This record gives sequence, structure tokens and C-alpha cells, in this order.
Amino acid sequence: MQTDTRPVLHATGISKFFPGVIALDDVELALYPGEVHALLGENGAGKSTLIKCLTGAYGRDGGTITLDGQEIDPRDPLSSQEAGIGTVYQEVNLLPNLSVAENLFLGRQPRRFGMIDQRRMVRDARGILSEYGLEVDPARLLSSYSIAVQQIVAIARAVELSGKVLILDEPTASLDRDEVQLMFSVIRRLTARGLAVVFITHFLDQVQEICDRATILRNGRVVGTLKLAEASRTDIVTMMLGRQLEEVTRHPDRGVPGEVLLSLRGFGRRGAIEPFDMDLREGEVVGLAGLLGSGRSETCNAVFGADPADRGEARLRGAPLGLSNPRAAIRQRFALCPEDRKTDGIVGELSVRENIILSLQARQGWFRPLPRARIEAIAEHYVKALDIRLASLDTPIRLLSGGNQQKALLARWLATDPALLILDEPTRGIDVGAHAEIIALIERLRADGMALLVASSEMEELVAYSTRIVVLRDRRQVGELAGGEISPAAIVRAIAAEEGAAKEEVLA
Amino acid sequence: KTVGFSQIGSESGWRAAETAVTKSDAKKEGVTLKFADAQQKQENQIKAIRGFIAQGVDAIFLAPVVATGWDEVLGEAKDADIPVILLDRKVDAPKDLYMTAVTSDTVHEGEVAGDWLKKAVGGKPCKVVELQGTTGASVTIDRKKGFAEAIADASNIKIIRSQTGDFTRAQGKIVMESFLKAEDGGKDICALYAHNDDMALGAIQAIKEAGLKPGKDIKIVSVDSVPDMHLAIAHGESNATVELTPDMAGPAFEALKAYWKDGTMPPKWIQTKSTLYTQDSDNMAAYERKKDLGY
Amino acid sequence: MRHSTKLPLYITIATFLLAYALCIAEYPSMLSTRVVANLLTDNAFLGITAVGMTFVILSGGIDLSVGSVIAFTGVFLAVVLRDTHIHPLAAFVIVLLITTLFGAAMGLIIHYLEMPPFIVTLAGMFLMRGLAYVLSTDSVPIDHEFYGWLQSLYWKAPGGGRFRITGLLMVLTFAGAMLVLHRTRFGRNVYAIGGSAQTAQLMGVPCARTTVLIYAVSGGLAGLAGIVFSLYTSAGYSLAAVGTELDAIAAVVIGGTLLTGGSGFVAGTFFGIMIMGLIQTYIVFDGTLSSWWTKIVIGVLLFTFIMLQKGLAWVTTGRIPRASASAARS
Amino acid sequence: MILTTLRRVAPQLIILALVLLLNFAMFPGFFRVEMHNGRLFGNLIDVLNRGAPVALLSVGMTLVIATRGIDLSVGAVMAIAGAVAASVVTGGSDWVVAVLAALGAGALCGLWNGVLVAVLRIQPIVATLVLMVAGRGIAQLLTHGAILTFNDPGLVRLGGGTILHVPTPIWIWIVLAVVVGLVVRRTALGLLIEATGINERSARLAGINARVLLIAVYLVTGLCAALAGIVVAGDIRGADANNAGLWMELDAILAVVIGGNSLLGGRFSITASLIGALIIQSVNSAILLSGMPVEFNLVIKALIIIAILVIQSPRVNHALYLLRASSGAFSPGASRGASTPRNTAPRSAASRTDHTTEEGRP
Ligand SMILES: Nc1ncnc2c1ncn2[C@@H]1O[C@H](COP(=O)(O)OP(=O)(O)OP(=O)(O)O)[C@@H](O)[C@H]1O
Ligand SMILES: Nc1ncnc2c1ncn2[C@@H]1O[C@H](COP(=O)(O)OP(=O)(O)OP(=O)(O)O)[C@@H](O)[C@H]1O
Ligand SMILES: [Mg+2]
Ligand SMILES: [Mg+2]
Repeated sequence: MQTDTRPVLHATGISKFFPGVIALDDVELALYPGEVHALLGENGAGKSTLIKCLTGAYGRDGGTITLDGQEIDPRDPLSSQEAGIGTVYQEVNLLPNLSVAENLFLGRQPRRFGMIDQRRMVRDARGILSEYGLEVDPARLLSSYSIAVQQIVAIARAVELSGKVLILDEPTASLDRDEVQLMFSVIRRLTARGLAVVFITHFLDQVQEICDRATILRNGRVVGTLKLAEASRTDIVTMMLGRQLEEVTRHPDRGVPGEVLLSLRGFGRRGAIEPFDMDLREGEVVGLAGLLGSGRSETCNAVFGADPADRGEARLRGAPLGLSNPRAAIRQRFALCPEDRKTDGIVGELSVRENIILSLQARQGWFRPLPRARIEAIAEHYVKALDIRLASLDTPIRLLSGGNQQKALLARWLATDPALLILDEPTRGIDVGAHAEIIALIERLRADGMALLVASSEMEELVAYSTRIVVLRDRRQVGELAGGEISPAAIVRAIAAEEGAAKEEVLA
Repeated sequence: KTVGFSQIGSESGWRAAETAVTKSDAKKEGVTLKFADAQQKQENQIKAIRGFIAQGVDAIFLAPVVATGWDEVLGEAKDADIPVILLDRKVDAPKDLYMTAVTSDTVHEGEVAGDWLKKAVGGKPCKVVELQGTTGASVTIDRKKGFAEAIADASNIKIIRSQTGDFTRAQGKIVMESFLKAEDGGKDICALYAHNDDMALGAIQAIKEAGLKPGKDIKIVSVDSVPDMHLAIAHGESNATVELTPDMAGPAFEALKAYWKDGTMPPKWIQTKSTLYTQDSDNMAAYERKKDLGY
Repeated sequence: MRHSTKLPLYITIATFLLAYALCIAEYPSMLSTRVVANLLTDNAFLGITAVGMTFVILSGGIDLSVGSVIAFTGVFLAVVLRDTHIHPLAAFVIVLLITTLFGAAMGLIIHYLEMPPFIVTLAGMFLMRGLAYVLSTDSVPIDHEFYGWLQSLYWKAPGGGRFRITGLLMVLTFAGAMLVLHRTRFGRNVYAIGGSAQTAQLMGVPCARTTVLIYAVSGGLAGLAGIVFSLYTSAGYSLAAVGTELDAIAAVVIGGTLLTGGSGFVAGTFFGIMIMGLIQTYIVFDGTLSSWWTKIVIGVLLFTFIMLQKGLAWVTTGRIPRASASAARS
Repeated sequence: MILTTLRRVAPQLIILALVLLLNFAMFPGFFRVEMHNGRLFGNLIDVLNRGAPVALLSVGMTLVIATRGIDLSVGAVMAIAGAVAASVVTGGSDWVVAVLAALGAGALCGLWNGVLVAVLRIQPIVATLVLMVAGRGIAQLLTHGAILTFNDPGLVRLGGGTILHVPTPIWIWIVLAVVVGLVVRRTALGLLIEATGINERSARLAGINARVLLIAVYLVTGLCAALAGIVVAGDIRGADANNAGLWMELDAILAVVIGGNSLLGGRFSITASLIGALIIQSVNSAILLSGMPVEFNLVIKALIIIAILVIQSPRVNHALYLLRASSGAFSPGASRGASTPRNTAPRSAASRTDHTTEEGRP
């Protein structure tokens, strides 16, 4: 199949303008059958925009697209779907109010006598999902499953739809290793059949593992296309960022943690997280590790009062404390950067500036507006400090690229000068450059004496900044690693050990 | 005995008075009155009548919101041997479906108003503005028609503007304001004909605010004779009103009593009087008589 | 476990049964075929309207024009049957065509001009009522023998209840809508758009076609409801069915459908209609309420039903643990 | 600040001017304003004066809609407030007491709605439907279905009197709008309301007390409705519980939408809603002046509204923008870092195509 030198999909001269932004400028992308093509670039480089132009979700302002040599002009996602392009857009784009099976089959449900054959649909869905190692009940609502499950469903749907091309925009952002491997095996099967796959991610090791070639975007322009076999990781990063990046290999000096800031005893919430004890000290990063659905997010939410705990007690510097809602927590200078930024984080229509000062303003109260100059100063400070890429501070935040939204949310909470900062998947969808910056930032905040609680599915990252790591499984705390014990392998072991123990228990 | 009363709603003071009078009449007669307010909806009236039938009342009073569409449900009442008496408005249905109708003649009301105006202006040219009731209401159509017929032979009287004031005081005032502006500050307007007193009362205020004298600069005639209108006429701010009595139930109960006693059938139409009140009538007495009736 | 998604439906049904039982306890004569038949017949037009409204609300929209469409349909039929010699059946077809196209036109405006349904259909409401006025302000009786024949089609149950063809038509409409909403791609697309129009678009749902169809269905069913209403009253009247849109919306919402779209059942709407009808019947049976107390009691009962539903939902979900994917994953 | 507001309301101003010109075309004396026994008198004054109830309602309705809610009960609350004021004043109390009592009743109604929406989490449309139905009953209960007339000069002056030759209702709505506008924009309330309307979950997680905020907004709407009720009652010197404010909630919502505010909540402009209210009143005035048979009233109104909405629709705006763009001024490259004007076109429930909602904002 590699002998065929004609690209399946060839886009040339793609341009796209947004008010105040040139998102794409004369971009070319060629996909050959059987290849996995990485699309790389910083946050806001234009990757997602390019995808949307290719599938017709956006109307493009210039350029031609050919599929199998035929020029096509997709007007909406439906027409590209029908042409054989399956797509997973960034952020899960499925319908939480429909069942898993319906999400898989929407628009092409199996029919009998003109009516949808529900039973067959569910059966087929179960079959498809089991290829991804997912044993869910396809008849249940999609919203009853975690983001990770939804992500896999989205991938499965796109795979089913892709006759010629499969496009994956950051599909692995909330998946853990096993799922990623399963997905890769599916991709390999597809490429063996001659499909072309576009893969967007910020995980360079995944790129090197599965991709054949990469096109690199910077500020809406193609800076180069290269064969990955011939390129080193540093080359790629340098092309992406336009500068060298010092790798974070340094392990933190784990310092001396300060006083206990928050101490939780028997803290838990029915149906969400089993009661646990935890002490958070100033100048300490506590990492939360675990598999998907292990209850990391639930822990974060309970501590912040977003899904308040219904048992146990909390003490702040020894004094009893009620954490019944986020406001109570914010009053004690807690902050939570949520996992799902689209629904729990950003206020889409508001400007970036307003999003950044929102929490600070909320804490100040209704009748003490922040002075204009101060707002401006805060916003500009964090845009510079976190390198948020935007056309202007007046841009509605929903128009920012995913990674930049994440940074703006971080800015919102940093602006409140928190004593305890809770980060749930802080680096989801963040590019390599920013990833390093955020790790450095966490380090710096810790050194300044802040207490941090960080949930992440990236073990290397956790290992890099955590003073202690709490391991969760099945909504229960099952272990704790500290100091020298901390390593990815140890985490994996902690999870697995408990699994073994649990099995033995069942057998006994 | 139990009587079901399906009332249209409570859209005006007059209607409230009718309800109040009917209730007090029922009490006087020692009859249990089942009252159902239809909120201006025919379907609710049909539901109510069916509900009355299902409960097995002894008679039904119906103040129909619209003339058409009663054949079927009245047929059901007939099947169940429940006499129906129409109050205040008539229906387009075979006469054997109801016992009698106690109503005024709404076309005639318009005629009385028109005749009064003809007499009041003599042969002088007179431009009239008209405040109509709710568009589509049968009363609106009839009162408009009666008035137009009455002045048809008087070439000196002409209706120059006619708009709906929705039977309400507020709307009557607003529409009158625009009439006044559109007709050179009201100098061109000789008379106002309003389909009910509430609109006329609103219009009187508008005329006063425009710096004219209602009742003198602009003659006013309307229908209903609610207490406030009697006051206005007594104060010389209005000229005439045609009475529409709220006591439709009185004659209805009379007819029922006779029927229950010895099966006497009343005539098919018991017409109530359309008395004209002018500035020459004893308006204060009328006011005193009516002010506690629930208007 | 699937029943958790159907919970609102079960709760509505339970609410209805409970309320009916309470009514019977107070007025034993409410347990008669008459009352049941009346519930079906008297609410037939409202029920059919509410089916269309369910489609619209499920897609996240709203249709305020239905009441006016009913009035227009009635007046149109009456005027046509009075002034021409067209057979009523042909007139039905014509009027259904008009109302369906009217709905489709609103759908087109909503989709292509990206205007909020609330406002587009509000303008549609003014327009249709206005057109009804223009046709005739007077109420026009219909006395075609075909109408008489249709009205004579009923089954008289023991106990005096008359089950009429219009009630049957409503039940059939509900059944049809259930099939369409749950078993056709169009139906599922309605839910999809209600879940999130943007996501549905990205997933390849033909949003334009679906939106236009949804409003066409609503317009068409409002037309059908208008025909039923004209059968019900044997007349066309331009002031008929004022405020029906609010009743229909209330019925849909009481039936457990979320106004935000994407979640709900047309079967729930049926019981929503029955609950509304029950409120009316109860008030008639009570018969002591003055005009104002009638309004207050309707409001209070509406509120009570909503709270009852909330309460039942709270009690039941309190016992059902949150779905757990970790348990389902191998 | 004033400039941004002006730019925001420009489309509404243009439409208002067009409708006023339509009036002028039909009645040449339309713009004439004279003095008649100490009060300004003219069609233009009437538009301002008669627009008062809807204008008052639209102030509160704008806020409610900004929180992604809706208040169907305002018409009924008007009736209640009028009835309360009338019964207090006929009971022999001072008019100030009457006004306070009416405002109190309005506040209570608003509180009830707010609690239903914010605490019991009932969908706003249904929550306020309860009071829409029951409220008129309560008002009628107070007046026993009759028109409760009064002659108290104080109360009458609020609806029908003048201050400095200008009808009092005009003062009332302008003052209310300025006060509410200042409170909302000079404090953080406006921002917090918008945030709550756009994404309540995010807003709560960011520390906004959305519950109290929602209740406060419904309460303010109740107050606005009460004021409107007082004005209407004072105007006709009587509380007409049966008809006061009937269907006026629809006009208020229409005013807010014609003002370019999205029914999906978020960004709002009270000024624009007020202009919307004036547009509606001008349309009504045009209908009255046209002298057409009454049967055509609604058809005319519908057609004018449709025309207004089409002119305002994001699609048409986008097309106009492209037209302007193609005639030269479009140079996307030059504007990096230039400020993007606030998103002004009404967002709509139907914003389903990314094409227009995401890219085409001028
Ligand atoms: N609808 C829009 N309107 C205006 N600007 C937009 C819009 N969508 C994207 N942009 C801008 O276009 C640029 C490219 O965004 P895009 O989402 O394509 O980035 P990306 O490469 O996918 O980034 P990430 O890795 O963070 O997902 C960004 O500057 C973004 O702010
Ligand atoms: N809205 C919800 N309704 C029902 N169940 C939910 C909901 N949200 C999450 N869950 C369930 O709670 C469990 C915990 O999921 P969650 O994603 O929060 O865990 P986590 O450990 O933070 O994992 P990750 O963040 O990596 O996905 C999952 O099994 C998920 O199915
Ligand atoms: Mg992206
Ligand atoms: Mg999580």
C-alpha cells in the first residue's frame, strides 16, 4: 500500500481568518494511505482549526481539498462524514442525553421495517466497544460514564465512520496507558487496511510510538513536515516552539513541608468517595494517582465543597471548618481548577479578562467592584506570566484554544492568591512548552509555601512535582508514597498490589 | 336542588356583578349553585357542562363565551334530561336544546345609543369616533352593527375612526388619546361611542387631559351603565349609557321554579330591558342602587 | 438499571394515579366512564398540540404559535365550508398543508436566520391570530353533514361515557409520536439537537432539515388540533384557544420533559395532559370556587404537582446510587 | 463607555428611527409637541408615556433573561400591585403607604419566583407560570373582580400627572432605568449576573453566590412590575385586576429581545431593552394612527416585528459585514492585537452553525 504515492487527502493553501487572528495561513497537509500523520504545534497554533476546516465544521477562507484526487468542498461535518472522514473533535463532542449506543450509531442506526432496531444497536455497540476493552452497558446514558469512557466512545464512533481518513484531535488527553495502547492497536489495524490517520496530541512519546510523519504548525503556518524516524524529540520541540526547551529532568528537592494547613478526618461522600484521612501541609504538593474513575476528581471536589462531603470533619490550622460549598472554601482561600474546563470552568461568552478576575471579584462581594486599572493589571500580568495566547483581553474565552483556556483558568485562581490550590488534571491539553512551565509553576508555588493538591493521570508529571502521592482505587485511598519511594513504577505497583489484594479477598 | 353555572370568566366589573347577583339569587331561592369559571375559554365551558352532567345537577345556567359550537354538549345535557338556561348571550343551536335564553338584545343596545346620538346632535354634522370591544367578541360585533344601523339614515353623522379598546379602561384611554391627536387635538371630534362603560371612562380621562370637556366638547354615549358611569353622567362628564342588567339569573330562577312546580315551559327568549340613562335621569339613585352589586 | 432514565415518566404516571385516587376519595362520582371519556375528549385538541410541543421542546425550542394556529384552522375551515363546496376532507388536507408549511417557515427562519424560537413563534402567534381575524372576526358555525357524521362516531360505554373519535385520534397521535421519537432516525435527531445543537452538528446530524421538520410537525399537529377543535365546537372562531400554548407547555413540562431540551418522553406528556384535565374536572366538581379562587387554585395545584414530582424524584434518586463505570469496566 | 453603549444600541436606534418615520409618514403631525394646560402634549410624548409599563417591566426582564431565566408573572404582579395600592388608598391610608405596600407586594412576588427558581430549582418558565395564573386570581380576590377606583391625588399623579410638564411615568421609568443601570454597571453585579447566566455551574464553582443572586434578580423584577402596576392603576384612577398587565409579559420579553439581548442569558444591555420597549410602543402607535380596520392590527404588528427581527438576525448582520468587508476595509492581518468589539449581535438558540456564530463577528 505504501507504494501508492498519491495522497488520500490533500489540502493546499488552507487559510482561515478570525477577527483579529489569522488562524491558518496557506497551510498544506498531505495524507498518504496507511500512514499515521501527527499534527503538532503549540496551544493555539491552529491544529483544531485546520481539522475543522477540513471537515467543514468551519467554512474556510481559502484553499482546496482533494480526496482521492477528487476535489471536495465539505460544507458541514455531515458531508465530510459521508465522504469517509471520521473525526474526533477536541473536547468530547458527544451527546450526554443519549445512550452510549445511540451516540455510537447516531445517524446510521440499524433499522428493521424502517424502525430503529434497538436490540441490534445495543448488541453491535457492545461488540464494538469491547474491542476497546470497554465493558459498559450501551443502553445507559452516556452521561453516566466518566469523561474517559466518553472519549473512547467518541473514538469508536469516528473509527466506525472513517472509510478513508480518521482524524483524532487530542483523543488521549484523558486516557490512561492501557486505553492508549488499545487505541493504538485499533489505529494500527486501520492503517493496515490503508486508512490515513491524523493524530493530534501533546504527548510526544505517543507521537514517536505510533506516527510515521508529522506536520508542524506554528502561529497558523506550516513550519515543516518530517519523517519521524529521522527526527529527534528535541528537533520536534524546537520546531514547534521556535526555540530550545530545557527538559525537566530535574527531580524536585522535596524541601521541608511547613505546618498542617488542612486536616481531614473520615472525610467522604456517599456514592462518590469512601471516607479518608488526609493532611495537607504548607509548602507541599500532594499528588493523587489512580486509574480512571478511581475517585481523584471526587476527592478534589469534596475538599473544595463542590460536591460537599457528607461525613467526616475538616480542620483548618486546627480550627473546625465547614466545607459545604465552594464559597465557604474560597473564603478560606482554597482554589480548584476543575477537570472539565468546558462545563465547570470557563464562562464562555465572557472575555478572558473577566474570566480571570471572576473569582477574585466574587470573593470581594457584589458591591465592591475591582477598580478598572487593577483588573487590567491583573489580567495583563497573568497573560504574560502564563504566556496565554490571545488576540485581545476582550476576546470571549470560548474562542481561545483549549490549552490557553486552561491557562486562563489557572490565572483565575492564582489571582485569588490561594493558600490551598487544588488542580484536577492541570496539564490536560497543554503543549510541551506550557507543560514544562506549569510544572515549574507548581514547583515555584510550593516553594513559596502554598499547599497544593494535584490530581493527574500522567504519572511522570506527578512524580516530577509531588512531595507525597496518594494512590486511589475504586474511590478509596489505598496507599501513600513519600520521598524516595516515589516513582512511576511504585505507583503502578501500589495500584496493582491493591488489585491483587482485592482479588484475594474475593477468593477467600 | 343543585344548579350548575358555567360563567365565561371575570374579565370585567360587569361580569363580576353578574356572578355576584347570580350567587345571591341562588341563595335567596335556596338552591345550591355549582359555579365554574371558564377563564374565557369555550373548551372549559364545555368541560364544565360535561362535568355538571356527570355530577347530575338539576339545571345548568350557561353564559356562553361564543354563540357557536354548543349543539353537541347541549345535546348531551338534553339526553341527561337537564334543562339548560342561557344567560346574557344567545347561541346558534336548535331551540329545543335549551329551555330558554335570558338576554338583552345587544344589537338593540347599539341602536338605542345611536338613536340617542341622532337626537342629541339634531341635524348638525357630527364626526364620531368609536371604541370597539374585543375584536371578535359577539357583543362587539352586535353593538357596532346596531349603532351603525341606527345612524345609517343620518347623513350628518359619520364614524371617522374606529379602534378596539379591548373593553378595558386602560386601553380605552390610550386609544382615545391617539384619536385626539390624530383629529387635531380632538377639535374635529363631536361624539364618542364606546362599546362599554369602562372604555368610555378611560376615554373621559384622556379627553380631560387633552384640555377638553368630556360631555360638552365631545358627547359620550356607551353601554352597560356601571355605577362609575352613573357618577360621571351625574357630574356632567358623560351623556348617556344604555343599561345592561347584571340580573339575568333572576328571571332564570323564576322560569326554573315554574318548571319544577308544574312543568311550565317559559318562552324561548326572555329579553331584559335596555334602559337608556341620560343626564336627565336620576343617576345618583342608580349609582346608590348599583354600587354594592359587585361591579 | 435502565429505568433511571425513565424515572421522570414513571413519576408523572404515579403523580396522576395518586391525584386521581385522591379526587375519587373526595368525589366518588369521579370514578365513572363519563369522567374518563370526558378527560379524553375534552383534552383531545390540547393533547395533539402538546405532542407537537413535545417535539419542539425536546429539541430545545418552544412554539408559542400553536394556539393561534388552532384558531386560524377553525376559522379557515368554517369560512371555506361556508363559502365553497369543497368537501371537508379536502379542506382538512388544505389546512394541514398550510399549517405545516407555516411551521416549516418558522423552522426555516429559526435555523437560517439564527433567531430564538421564542420570538419567531411569538411573531407567528400574532400573525396567525391576525389572519384569523382577517378571515372573520365573527364566529362561523360549521353545519356540514360530514361533521355531523364524524361527531356521531362514538362508543357509548356503560355508565354514559362517550368515547369519541377525537379522543381516539389523540391516542393514535401519541402512539405515532412515540414511534417516531424513539424508533426513527429523525426522532433521535430531535433528541440530539436538544442535547446540544452544536455537538449534533459536529456529529453529522442534518440540523437544518431536522429543525424545519420539527416545527413543521408542530405546525401540522396544531393544524390537526385545530380540526379536532372545530369538530369539538362545530365552528371556527378567531378568539378560540387563546393561551393554549401555555397549557401545552405546562403539560409537556409536567410530563417530565426538560424545557432545556434533549430529555423527556411523549408518554409523559400524555399524563401531563391528563393531570391538567384532572385539575379542571376537580374544580368543576368542587363548584364552590369563585372566579379568582379558580385561578388561585389552578396555580396552587400546578405548583403542588411540580413539587410532588420533585419530591418523588428526590425520594427515588436518593436510593439509586450514582452510575459507576469502574464497576462496569473489566 | 458611552461610545461602546452607543455602538451596542446602534441597530436598535436605527430601527426606532425607522418606525418613528413610519409614524410620521402616516401622520405628519407626529413630531409636534405642544404645551396643553401645563403638560407636554404630542404623539412623541405619548410614545414615551405609554411605553412606560413595558419599559419598566423590561428593566427587570432584562436582568432575569440575562440569568437565562424568564418571568411570565410580571403581568399578574402588575395587577396585584395595582390592587394592593388601590385597596390601601381606598382604605383611607396615605398614598405613600399605598405605594410602599404595592412595592412590598411586588417584592414578595419576586421573592416567591426567586425561591422557586433558585432554591427549588424549578424551570423559570414553569415556576413563574404558577404566579402568572394564580397572581391574577389574587389581584381579583383583592378587588372582587371589580375595578377599584380611587381619587387620591398622590397616586393619580404617579400615573397621570406631570413633573416639570413631563408626564410622571416618563420620569419613573427613566429614573428606575438609570438607578438599576448604575447599580448593575457600577458594581460587580452586572458581571456576576452575566456569568451566572452563561454558565451557572462555572459561576458557582468560581465562588459566586448564584442562589442569592438569582433571588435578588427576580425580586428586582417583581419591584419593577409593581411600579408598572402602580403607574397603570394611577393612570386610569383604578385597579383593574382583570385586565391590568394582561399579556404584557410577552411585550416585555419582546422588548428585551428586540433590544438584542439573548434569551440564552449572558451579556445584556438595559438601554437596548428600553429602546426595544419604545420600538414596540411606536409600532402600537403606528397601528392606531394608521386607521386600518382593527382586524389587521395583529397582522401589521406581526409583520413589523418579523421585519425588525430579520434586520437584527446574526445571519443578516453577517451578510452585511461581509458586504462591507468585501468593499475594502477587510485586512485581517493588520489587526492582530487590536481589540475585538464586544459580541453584540443577539446570540440565538439556533446558533448551530459554527460558520456564523464563531467567525463572523464584525
Ligand atoms: N471561533 C474562533 N473565533 C476566533 N478565534 C478563534 C476561534 N477558534 C479558534 N480561534 C483562535 O485561533 C487560534 C488557533 O486555535 P486552535 O483551536 O486551532 O488551536 P490548537 O492548535 O488546536 O490549540 P490547542 O493545542 O490548545 O488545542 C487560536 O489563537 C484561537 O484563539
Ligand atoms: N455526573 C456523573 N454521574 C454519574 N456518575 C459519574 C458522574 N461523574 C462521574 N461519575 C462516575 O464517578 C466515577 C469517578 O469518575 P472521575 O472521572 O471523576 O474519576 P477520576 O478518578 O477523577 O478519574 P479521571 O479524572 O481520570 O477520569 C466514574 O466511575 C464515573 O463513572
Ligand atoms: Mg486544539
Ligand atoms: Mg478526574
